[in-house]
Amino acid sequence: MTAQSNHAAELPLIGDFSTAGPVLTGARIGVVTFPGTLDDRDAARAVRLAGGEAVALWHAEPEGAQALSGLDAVIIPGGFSYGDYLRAGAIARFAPLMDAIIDAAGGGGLPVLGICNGFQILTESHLLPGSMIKNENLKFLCTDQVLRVENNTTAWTRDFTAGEEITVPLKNQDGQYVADERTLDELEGEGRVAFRYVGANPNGSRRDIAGITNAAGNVVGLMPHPEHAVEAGFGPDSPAGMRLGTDGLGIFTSVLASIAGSAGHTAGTTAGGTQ
Amino acid sequence: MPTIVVDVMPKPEILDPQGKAIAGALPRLGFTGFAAVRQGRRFELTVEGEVTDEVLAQARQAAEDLLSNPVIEDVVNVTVLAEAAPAGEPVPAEDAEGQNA
Amino acid sequence: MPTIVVDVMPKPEILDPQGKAIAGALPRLGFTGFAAVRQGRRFELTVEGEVTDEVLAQARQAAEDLLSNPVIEDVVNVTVLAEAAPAGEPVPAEDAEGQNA
Amino acid sequence: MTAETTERQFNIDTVEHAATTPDTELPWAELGLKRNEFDEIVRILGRRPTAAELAMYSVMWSEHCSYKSTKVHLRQFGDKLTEDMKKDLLVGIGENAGVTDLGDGWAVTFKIESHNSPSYVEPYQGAATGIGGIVRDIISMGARPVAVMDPLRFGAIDHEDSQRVVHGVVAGIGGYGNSLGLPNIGGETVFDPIYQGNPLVNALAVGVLRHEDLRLANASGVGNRIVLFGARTGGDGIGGASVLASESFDDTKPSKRPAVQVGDPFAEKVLIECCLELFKNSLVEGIQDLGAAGISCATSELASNGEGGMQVELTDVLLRDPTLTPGEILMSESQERMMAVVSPENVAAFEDVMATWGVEYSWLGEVTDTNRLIITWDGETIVDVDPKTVAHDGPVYERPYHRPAAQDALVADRFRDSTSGADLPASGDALRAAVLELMASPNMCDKSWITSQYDRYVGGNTALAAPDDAGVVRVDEETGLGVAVATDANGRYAFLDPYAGAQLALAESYRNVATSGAVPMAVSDCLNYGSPEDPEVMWQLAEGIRGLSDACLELGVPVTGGNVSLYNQTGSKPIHPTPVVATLGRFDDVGRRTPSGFHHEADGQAVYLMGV
Ligand SMILES: Nc1ncnc2c1ncn2[C@@H]1O[C@H](COP(=O)(O)OP(=O)(O)O)[C@@H](O)[C@H]1O
Repeated sequence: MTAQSNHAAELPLIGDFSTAGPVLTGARIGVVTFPGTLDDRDAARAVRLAGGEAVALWHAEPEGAQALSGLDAVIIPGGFSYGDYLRAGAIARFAPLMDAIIDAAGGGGLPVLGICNGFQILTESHLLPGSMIKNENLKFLCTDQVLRVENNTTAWTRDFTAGEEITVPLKNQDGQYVADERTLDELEGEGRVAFRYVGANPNGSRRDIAGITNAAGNVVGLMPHPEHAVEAGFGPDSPAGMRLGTDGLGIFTSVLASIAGSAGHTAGTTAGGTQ
Repeated sequence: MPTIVVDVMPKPEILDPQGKAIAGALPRLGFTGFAAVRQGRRFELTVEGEVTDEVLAQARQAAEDLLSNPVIEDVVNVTVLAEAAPAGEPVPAEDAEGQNA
Repeated sequence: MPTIVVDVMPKPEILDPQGKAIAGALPRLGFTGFAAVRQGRRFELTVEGEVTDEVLAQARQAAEDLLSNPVIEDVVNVTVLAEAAPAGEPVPAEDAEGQNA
Repeated sequence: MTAETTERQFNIDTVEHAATTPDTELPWAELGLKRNEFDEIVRILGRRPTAAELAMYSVMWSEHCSYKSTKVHLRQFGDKLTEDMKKDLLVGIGENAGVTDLGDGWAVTFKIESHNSPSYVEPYQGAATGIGGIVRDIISMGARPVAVMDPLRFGAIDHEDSQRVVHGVVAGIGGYGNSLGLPNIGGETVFDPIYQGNPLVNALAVGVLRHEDLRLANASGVGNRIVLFGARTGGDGIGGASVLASESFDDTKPSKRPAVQVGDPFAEKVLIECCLELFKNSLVEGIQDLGAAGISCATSELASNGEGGMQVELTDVLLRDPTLTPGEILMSESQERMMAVVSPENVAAFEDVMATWGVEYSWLGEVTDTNRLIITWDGETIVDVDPKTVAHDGPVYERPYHRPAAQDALVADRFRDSTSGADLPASGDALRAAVLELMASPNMCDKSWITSQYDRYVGGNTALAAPDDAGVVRVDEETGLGVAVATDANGRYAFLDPYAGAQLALAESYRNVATSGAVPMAVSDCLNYGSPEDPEVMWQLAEGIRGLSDACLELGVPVTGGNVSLYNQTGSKPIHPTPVVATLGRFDDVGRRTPSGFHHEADGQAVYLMGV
């Protein structure tokens, strides 16, 4: 993960993904890889397709803060970090890099997105409230899922309209979002439900919650996979045609817009000092 | 209501990937006193009424037939939980339990 | 080598889909004596050397920090397992354990 | 990373000891060897084998590893090859998996394998480790695995045992494949009572590589080091060989040896990334996955494919179960392990990669110029063999076969002549009812209750998956270069006519690949049959191989690898012959793939039926 690719051309399946791709905004977005992470290449591709530059982050970076310096946002992608053994996200949460991410994300700092396993890691880290338990029917479920964007003011959702319905793949076994009633009321009261499932609730999540944000709107977690709906031909079915759905791209363009809209690329400073 | 506890563990000779992953994580968190970890399952069966011999026998049978997979797991305990702490109260860990063996 | 057992159960107010599925299956198999089932986890930590207070304290801390998620789970037991049966021997389920409570 | 312990006390049966105790009774029959096979081993060695040697020969000369009943027939796949069929073949049959050139410096490798009987015993773990095993075959070629498929055959859907098997198998395939990050791009699900006691769980994996990353399983270069890495070795899969628990063969100490292997998909995912980093930095000279026959297979195949010999110290193997004896260590089928050959100057870099990924490893020995495979236990020689006699020169049988006497009656038994055939639907209503009945049959109805448990999105390169006729994955994002794969078989056709049935299986998978828009290039097959010792089954098998090889020649696609699964029978009742055929095709640009099924975009467009 750390070595540079020898191949000049972009090789999406073999080699390093961090250097290739058009960079439109100059924004640099870190994509974290834990042992067992699966969707890191996909998240990096989504960042590139949105116009940003993806930077590979290894979970064991000894100098976490330094690894984050110069980055404008971080994505914790999906997969089965540490096999999802014990509890999904439970072991990954203790990676040295996570401490730095928790620090940098605090107080409305670094934009952080957790997708699926990444969301689970964010709840285990208490950056986001609640937790995930097994799907109601106990089975892994892979399906094209309609979501409603409930909050379009976060760093990761501003390119959507409020109430917009989008289709992105959902795929997980531990996707049932739970929290105590007080927390749920609070989330709803403060408008911190970012995404809700539309149609039949696929996994039993409380109040159809698919994704939430922290109070500052910089940390967002969701179970479905927007990075799998960014490229026509490889996404979910859409009204335009089979596998043509690209609704997920808005998540990644949103953060680029947020970064461009904020005072320059300052995340490095919040993450522990400019180098 | 009384509760019967059924404990199921992976057979010792069978690989336990979960236990292995936990054993790997403990020292990274500074817990260095442990040589190995195995993860099993604990079931709490709530009994309607009294724990008769018949009910206990049912629990034992259910442990073998449904709650464990005899190919890879052993039922290591079927015991009646003394009724006391209101359900959900974490039980103080101080009092050691006299575990069967 | 001595073993410390850590038991973790889902909080009572948290839905337990696995327990629910088992509770649904039991009557279909003729086990009708049970009103509810909850499924938790049992960890067996093997201790290298003696179970000192320090090691027990480590186990308690690990139970809180890593082995359970306080949002959805309770640690219901941290106990030392009496050393006896040779590793791998399924322990007879007959002898009831005096469980703390 | 040193040996865990060398203090284990066994009654070690050394070569020296064997030479001086020729009359020791050995449990060769219990280990599955025939008298003539044991005599052959004694002849080869010029003495009785040691316990460890007996363990090695017995697993390597098994039907599963040696193909002793099918070798004489499988040759046809190599014989019926034209120059044209060979032109894109970088690696043909014989290696862990065949490799086909895709152009632009890319190559693809794919293979299908069975994990049938383990999946009946323990459906979840059996199916899971089936995926794990085939994926390691793909890695060992130097490739990154990019997709899996799972052709399945179960008994009757309403049989009391089917719930256990079906749900266990599907969950196991999903549980392992999903955790590896490999999209499941297709498969088959067939219910038929003939498979009740013998479900078929076949697993296919596809991998892609740059030409320069191609690796083969051979140990060359005297002085190069041998390393075992990945999971520790436990007693997995040697339950049947518990006679080895005491290697002295004089007492019978009770042994607990799991007959089933438990998979650790997380360990395998880490192993994949770790191997890819080794390949990228050219740190291994040769590599072999450990599957059936474990270290026996890896050492003897690496050594016999190389040019010299190999020396290995067995006490250096990292163990999960310290009570294992040398013979058991050699036979263990513990999952998620690989063996590699590393030149001395790369040892430090190799160790760095292991450290990055947190993978355990131990150095076992080195390549020698002796032409012998020598395995020691704490310095004492317990195996001293010509590795070719273990890996390649196993017994070969020309088993007798004949067309079943009942075959004519079977073929003559036409549905139209039967009582139910007498009232074929005549009216519109009856036809409608018949169509509904057909569509509701478990074999025709929607399979999404299975495919929704599999991740088809991971990787972001899946262009087609369920419910399409073929799975399609992109290989190169720049050009859109990609591959299509479809697997098919029809056991009932093959039962009626084993020759034509195998051909039809190929024809169907070839068509499925072609209709997706790809150009078929290569074939892999998994031949699931009953006992080869039954001459009627042997006939089905011989006819199946003859049929498939003829059809491949006709269509101009080479068989690049596969697997034979025999003894799929309950008592004397074999399954229907089930040659599962996978065809792989190439796309210049997966953007041109054609989904199956109608989409509303297509409103108003014409529908044509093509062919005969
Ligand atoms: N066990 C399985 N694993 C993965 N995909 C499967 C499996 N069974 C069926 N499928 C997929 O479901 C779809 C429909 O299967 P099937 O009904 O057998 O179609 P067909 O009759 O066209 O072969 C196909 O895309 C096939 O690949």
